[in-house]
Amino acid sequence: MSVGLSHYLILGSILFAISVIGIFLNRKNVIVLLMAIELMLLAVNMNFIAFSYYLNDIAGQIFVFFILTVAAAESAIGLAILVLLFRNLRTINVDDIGSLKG
Amino acid sequence: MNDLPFLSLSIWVPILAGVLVLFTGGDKHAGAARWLALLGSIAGFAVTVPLYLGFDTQYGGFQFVERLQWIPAFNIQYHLGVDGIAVPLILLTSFTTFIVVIAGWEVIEKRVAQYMAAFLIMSGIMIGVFSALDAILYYIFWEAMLIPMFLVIGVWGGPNRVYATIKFFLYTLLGSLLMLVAFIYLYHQSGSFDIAEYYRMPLALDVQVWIFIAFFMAFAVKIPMWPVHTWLPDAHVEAPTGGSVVLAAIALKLGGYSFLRFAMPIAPDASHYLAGFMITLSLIAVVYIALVALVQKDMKKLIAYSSISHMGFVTLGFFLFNPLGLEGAIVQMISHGFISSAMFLSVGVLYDRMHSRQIADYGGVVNTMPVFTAFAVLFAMANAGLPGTSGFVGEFMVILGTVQVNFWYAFLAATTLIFGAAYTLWMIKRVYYGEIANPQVAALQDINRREFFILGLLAILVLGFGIYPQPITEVTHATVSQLLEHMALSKLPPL
Amino acid sequence: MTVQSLYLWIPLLPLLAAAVVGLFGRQLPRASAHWLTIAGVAASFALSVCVFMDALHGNIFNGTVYTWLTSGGHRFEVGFLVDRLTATMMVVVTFVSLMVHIYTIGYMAEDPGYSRFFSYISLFTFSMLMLVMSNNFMQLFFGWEAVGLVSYLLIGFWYKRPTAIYANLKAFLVNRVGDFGFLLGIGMVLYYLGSLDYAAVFSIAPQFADTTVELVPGHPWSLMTVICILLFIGAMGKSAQVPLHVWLPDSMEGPTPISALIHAATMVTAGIFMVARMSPLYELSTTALSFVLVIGAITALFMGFLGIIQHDIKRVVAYSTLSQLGYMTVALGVSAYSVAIFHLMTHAFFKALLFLGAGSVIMGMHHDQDMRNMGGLRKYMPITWITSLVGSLALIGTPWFSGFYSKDSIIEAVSFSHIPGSGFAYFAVLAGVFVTAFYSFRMYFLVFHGKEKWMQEKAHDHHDEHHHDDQHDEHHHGLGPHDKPHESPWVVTVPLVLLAIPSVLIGYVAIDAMVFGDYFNDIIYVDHHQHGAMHELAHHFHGAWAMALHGLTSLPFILAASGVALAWFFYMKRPDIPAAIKDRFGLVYRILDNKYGFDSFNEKFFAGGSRFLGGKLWRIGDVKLIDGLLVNGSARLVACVAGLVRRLQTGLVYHYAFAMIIGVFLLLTVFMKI
Amino acid sequence: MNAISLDLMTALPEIVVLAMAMFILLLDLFLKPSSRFLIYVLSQLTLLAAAIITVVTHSTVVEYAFNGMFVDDALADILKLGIYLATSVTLIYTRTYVSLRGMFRGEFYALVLFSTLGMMVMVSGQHFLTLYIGLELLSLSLYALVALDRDNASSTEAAMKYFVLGALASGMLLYGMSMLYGVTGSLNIAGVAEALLNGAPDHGVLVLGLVFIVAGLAFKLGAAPFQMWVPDVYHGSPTAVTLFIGSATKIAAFAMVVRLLIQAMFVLAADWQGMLIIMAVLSMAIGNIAAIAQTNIKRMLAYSTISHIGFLLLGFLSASLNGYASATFYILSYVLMTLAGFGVILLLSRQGFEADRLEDLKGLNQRNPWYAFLMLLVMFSMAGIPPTLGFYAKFTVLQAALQAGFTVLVVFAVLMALIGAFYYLRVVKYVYFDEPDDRSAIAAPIDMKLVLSINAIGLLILGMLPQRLMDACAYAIIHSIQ
Amino acid sequence: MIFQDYVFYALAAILLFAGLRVITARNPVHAALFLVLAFFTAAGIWLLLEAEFLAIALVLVYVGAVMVLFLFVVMMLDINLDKLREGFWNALPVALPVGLLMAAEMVMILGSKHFSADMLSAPAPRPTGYSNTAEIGRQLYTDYLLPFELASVVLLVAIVAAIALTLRERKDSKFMDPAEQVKVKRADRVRIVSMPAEKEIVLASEPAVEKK
Repeated sequence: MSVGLSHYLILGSILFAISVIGIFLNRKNVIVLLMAIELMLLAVNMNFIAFSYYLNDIAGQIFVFFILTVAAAESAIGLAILVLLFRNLRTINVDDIGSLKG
Repeated sequence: MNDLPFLSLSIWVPILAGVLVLFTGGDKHAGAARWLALLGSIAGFAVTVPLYLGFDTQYGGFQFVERLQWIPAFNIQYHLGVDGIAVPLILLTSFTTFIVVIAGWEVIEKRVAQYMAAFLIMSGIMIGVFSALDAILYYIFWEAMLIPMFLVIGVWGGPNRVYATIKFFLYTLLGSLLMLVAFIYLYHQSGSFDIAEYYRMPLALDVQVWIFIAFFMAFAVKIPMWPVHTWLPDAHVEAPTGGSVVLAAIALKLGGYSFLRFAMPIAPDASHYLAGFMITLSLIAVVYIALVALVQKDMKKLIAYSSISHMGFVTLGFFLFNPLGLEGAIVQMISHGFISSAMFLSVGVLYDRMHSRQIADYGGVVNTMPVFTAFAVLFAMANAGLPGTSGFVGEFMVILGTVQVNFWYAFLAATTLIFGAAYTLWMIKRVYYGEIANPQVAALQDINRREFFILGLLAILVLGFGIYPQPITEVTHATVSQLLEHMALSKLPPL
Repeated sequence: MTVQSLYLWIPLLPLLAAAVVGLFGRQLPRASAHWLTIAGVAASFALSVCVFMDALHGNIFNGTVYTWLTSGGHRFEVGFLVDRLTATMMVVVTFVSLMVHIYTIGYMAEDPGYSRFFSYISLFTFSMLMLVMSNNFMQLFFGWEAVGLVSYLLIGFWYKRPTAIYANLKAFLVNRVGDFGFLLGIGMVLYYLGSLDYAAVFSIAPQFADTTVELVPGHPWSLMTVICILLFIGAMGKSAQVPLHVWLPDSMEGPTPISALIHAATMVTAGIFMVARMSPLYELSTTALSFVLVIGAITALFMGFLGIIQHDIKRVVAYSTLSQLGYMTVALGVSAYSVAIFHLMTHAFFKALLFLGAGSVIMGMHHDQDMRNMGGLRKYMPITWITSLVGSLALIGTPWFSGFYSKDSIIEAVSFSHIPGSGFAYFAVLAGVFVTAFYSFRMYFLVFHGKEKWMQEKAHDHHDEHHHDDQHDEHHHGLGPHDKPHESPWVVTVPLVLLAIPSVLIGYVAIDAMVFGDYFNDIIYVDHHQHGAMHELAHHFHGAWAMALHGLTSLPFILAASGVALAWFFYMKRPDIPAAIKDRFGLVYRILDNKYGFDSFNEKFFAGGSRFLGGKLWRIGDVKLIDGLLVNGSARLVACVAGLVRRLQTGLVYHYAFAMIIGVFLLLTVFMKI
Repeated sequence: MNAISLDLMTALPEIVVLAMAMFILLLDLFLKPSSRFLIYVLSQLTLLAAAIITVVTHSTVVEYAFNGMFVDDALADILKLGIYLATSVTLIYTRTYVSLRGMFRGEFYALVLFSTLGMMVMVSGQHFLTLYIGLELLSLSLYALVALDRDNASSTEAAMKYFVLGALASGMLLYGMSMLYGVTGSLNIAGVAEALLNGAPDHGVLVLGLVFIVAGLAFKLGAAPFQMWVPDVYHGSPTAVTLFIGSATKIAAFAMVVRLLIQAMFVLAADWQGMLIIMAVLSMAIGNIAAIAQTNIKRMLAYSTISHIGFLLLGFLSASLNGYASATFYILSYVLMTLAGFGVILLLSRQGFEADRLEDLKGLNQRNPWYAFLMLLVMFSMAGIPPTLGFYAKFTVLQAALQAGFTVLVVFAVLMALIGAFYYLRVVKYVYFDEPDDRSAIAAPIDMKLVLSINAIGLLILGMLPQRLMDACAYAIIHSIQ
Repeated sequence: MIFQDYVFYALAAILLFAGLRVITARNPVHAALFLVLAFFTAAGIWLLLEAEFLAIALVLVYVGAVMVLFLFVVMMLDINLDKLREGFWNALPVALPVGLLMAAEMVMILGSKHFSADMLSAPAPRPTGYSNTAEIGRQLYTDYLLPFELASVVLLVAIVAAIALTLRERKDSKFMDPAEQVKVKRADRVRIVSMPAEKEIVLASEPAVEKK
């Protein structure tokens, strides 16, 4: 069958699911968490672009543009925090980051 | 006589006095705090007297009405007024506050200002409860009253005070929150929080029953009725004397009063429908609790249980739906106010000297404190419902009223003659009579002038109302008959 | 001033005296205590006499003093009903009370509670007067309980004695059991007869003669029977009828004057008075009457038995009181109300006399009450001896003595009665005569005749040993081997003499009018068709003298005489026999010694039972179930849930993420629309 | 061109805040540590100026700007004022705290102002994009603020958790938005609403989007089951930042809920009502029950926040103007209570000592009766006991929910409130019934004492005379939501 | 099936594979590289959707900047790799079903039958001379002015935050401060210490004195 909107959406949804699983599955390395988040945003972008294409409306792409921007900023801060974390705890092992609980 | 807003005065004078007392600050100025509190309580009592003197005993409705818009958003009003049921209770409140202030005079050494202020503020709040005619206003007073009491028990209380006071608070809160839900429901039905509006509003039976149960939860806990009574003994045991006095003399009456103000007139059909249930609980309270009181080893616990048993008579009287029972219940509330405070004060007198409430630690007190013992025996007899004391009047009326409903109810109720005498006098025997039990008792000093004054005052009242209770009943007549007429009419919506 | 205006003062004067002495007794000089109270009582006695005279002219006053309270259309009032019955009681009460006041001056001379005692007995006089003068049930109940209160206070007067404070608690509670029934009775009266005012009730009562109530569904009972029995339960408590008699013997812990005044002459007769007052009601229910009759008969006989084995002089008199009260009740049962009142009056005099005599003896013996330590006292205390002899003779019903007239009338009346139980009652009262005679003279001989045993080693009553270590010591140590009993001071002997006179004469004087005359007309109502005993009796009455002469030949007199003789034989001639009998019939003796086991039963079953029940209800019901399970249980539940929720908060970020994912997943699954 | 200038006028407060934030950032470089106080003053002035502008430019007419992406309506004004207030009070309370912990730097105030800007944008956002960027602006600044106490391990950990979960949440939000965009073909609130009104083509996808959007919002609000970050972040962050997160940002989140759920997707009310019910029940249960087991007061207040959010949702899910007004009233009352509560904690904390354990409150009444009384007021207000503001907050949402017919839910809420009362009482117990461990005097700058007193007493005053605030909320809702 | 479809399926397959590897790769460096791959393929797919500008931007911004940053950090922090990934599969039994179910639900919803026909059909091809980039630019500077400005603020915040968090003046570095040197006083240069002319013998038994 010919590729249509839903194909892109389904692709996005699967990607989203993968990233979500990744966030849960990954217990050792915070960096991979950040990557999973990037993956999730990628899935979202996929949706937006697909919609904007099929709606023939540029707005979706513009939204994606901003998402990319923000995502970049986000990862910058995320990595900064990561560095700080490593300085203070000498680890980025998620299992070791659990002093706050209860 | 209505030229001044006496109700507002009765509420706010003590509260303001309390705030002033707070500003006397630390215990450096304890003396000032005491005198200021005394003045405040006297003033507070003074402003309530006109309520009685100026009360039109022929008119059963609300008098001294004050009405101001308060929160238009929900049509909540600052709406005050009293009827024949509220007036005596208001006087009782302001009077008891006066007594409590004197009772705590030199007994309380730490944080005097806060202690006195708590009671003054509480007095104002409780008068508010008795005089509010707007459901939310009432609810606010009702809940606000918990705060000072919570502190009084918790700060000046005994070793197990935290458990007792939190238990007291949560127990009461549980009921009142459900009551709030009921109020809101009524508000959505009637578009107002005006109690009079609720009286007029027709309600289906099932709705009435639900509303009644919500109210029941709130009031039964406060009174307290069996089986939601267990907070009272703990609270009493841990509370300082003043706390116990207010708790027994007034706090319990809030519940009783509220039954008459809300549960019964708003849901008359439900009240009739559930009367059997209520009477059963009341009788359980009378008999069961009396038996429990018999085996108490702690004087305050014993008196606490006796309070529950006596309040059983109040609820019993309510749900007989005959004037004898209803007025008897009201008289019982008033007289219990005097007697229980007197008994708690007596325990306080002993506790201040021996720092023990255990019956076993006493014996032969009469040898060293004859005058005090005379008072104690008098109040004990009043508690046992001896004719000639106010304790008799209520029980007598309620029992006579009960006979008219069902002989066996009366039969069970009348057992209090035996059990009441048994637990009270047995305590008297063990504490006051007999040989001097131990050196501490031998070292006891008889009551001083201050204690003599308050006990004497209460003794006069107890005897006075025992010999001539008419003053109480004549105030309530009109209101009671009006209430009963109202109760007689069904509020079920026409089908 | 008219007579009516006196009424109020008659009770008030003693009350005022009591109040003044009670409140300021410590400040006032010691003597003022008795002068004030005696003045009060004397005045009210004088006034009572005026009232009595006035009443003799048939004036009846029924008026309200003030309205106690009004509720539900009922007016509860405090008021007086003064007719001959009341007046008689007033005179008796105030007279005996006055005697006791005077006597007390001597008896309590060195007691620290002197003023307290006087204020109590004046208070009692007030309460008793309120009781008898009442014109309605409410006030009757007031007086009823007020005398109970004073009796409580006076029995526990020596509050250091464990036995005393045990006895007074017991007395109050047992009385409360009676009042319990009494109050219910009042309730029924108010509900069905619509008023508590005597006049109203009595006038309306006949209409309800056939009314029935179904207290137990399916069992219609006659309303009047229920009411009367309930009221009579009250009387049983006050007048110490079986099974509510148990408090009276113990009440002897109180000072002797009290035993005379309250527990012999006046208070305990309140029940008798009440039933007589309620005659219009009782006449409507034969069932109730025979209930009364049987109870009275049992009391009369079996309490008499107990008198035989007592060693405590006061207890002997106490049991004789019980048995005499039984006689009065029997009289009521056969609707010989006037006879009951008559016996009440004579009994008041001679029993007071006996008690005060006993008290005088006790004083002579320096407060040793054990008869086994007495003997031959007649040499040392002549007046006491003579008066006591008079009292005893009156008690056993020697012709021409007051006791004879009242008691014989009762026996006769019973013999004429035909209501159920009268047969048994007749036997009981006859046997009672013999028993009475026996124990009275046993006491008389042991005390006033025979060897002077106080020289020897003392025997002690079971409860004596408690009394040694308290400040009232001088009351209880009794005589030493070489000091001698002495006659009591005049304040003691004068009342004895004054009481002895009526004990002898009053019967002869009054019987004609009181019992058979129209003295109690339209006060006491008797239904002659159903309960004809009184009628019959009147038929056989030919004047007091003739009655006495006839009495000499009648069965009761023979029984009494033989009783006396036996007593003489046992305790003067062959003192060893009683001991022998005691050994031979150990079981019987033990039963009697345990007073038929009433006390132990009450102690175990009622007192113990309710304490047990209370304990269980408290520990299991309150502490375990309500508090433990519901209140703290729910708290514990919340806390434990809190612990769980807390554990969910692992602090691991991927768990948090997972929670969010699950959340989304759930929301999606719940609300997904395909 | 003219249009643009009008738009700028509409967004004047935002512009002022932005400009000042950047100015402060620059100024900080040229300031000696001694004169840093100037920065503090400037930030306060900024907020004041913004407030004044907001008040002055206020009108009942709804003004759109930037081609319908930005709105200035009554609700926005009220909430913005709330945000200014919360922020400025936060700054007052935290001044000593941050200076004692070496955070008294330009960055702190700049970031605070940036996040304020973000909140303002969220409040005024009328377009998915505006909302999203405002949200990110806020979030990023908050991540930084949480981690700003750099050598504090626990705050770093908190920052990491907050970041990861926050990113996840915004990812979900975006996914939802993308779905809505796909179905309605519009990113504009008004456009979406219109499209939905004209018969939404595809319900299934809408619900899919809705679920993700609700999840994202719930995370920001801290509603269960998206609440897990709240306790850790509250606990780990420097108390100053905790206060900021606990107070002002909630208003912004609230605004976002209003914009997205009510204004954009009211048509789907039936669906999100159900979701909110579930979340409300969970939040009230988890919040109140878990709080009981806490020994750290910041953590306890975190859980209490969760429960409060549960009550807030009661207002929303009644889906009536009455309900929204109640919710607005609730959120504002909640902010006031939180400010006062943390104010007392900040008051007690000293150099190297965080007064964040319950034990640290022991015997406060003997150390200083006045502060004890303030804490008493706060706790009873949070417990919803009259005569405090907290009571009316609960009262309004309960009556709204009951009016909408959620009787069982209301009863449940009431029972949860009962459980909740327990741990507030426990705080009072520490304050009043226990003997103090350290009797050291409590030192604080006068302005803080003053504001704290006004703040806490305000709870009492407003508890007696809540009419004004209620009217304001009702006014804002009526003039903003058609 | 036309050519684009084959391309789509191919790219999609690679994308998903890369995505899976990102979250499963043992070594974070590998994960990062797989992410790069994912971005490339995504860019390709976007080209299919005629989003040229974004496709390029994605490659430039992400692959060029963000991922480099990632790798940089990964390498900077010396993470011992063997400890990583232990117990990785423990969570799988929970994660996999949830993930799969979720994906399944979304797939079911997003299944084609839900979208109106006009959306399913690919839009009409653009007129020649249409520039996606120009269009975006136009929109960006007119209608989307506000977001654009705000985005800049976001970036500023990112900068500020990153610096504020990570920049720290090293305490252990030693350097001279001329200002200090100039400010020095005479008293600071020379310190006269008075010492006893001759030390008294210190006995071993007097540790106290020894301390001097």
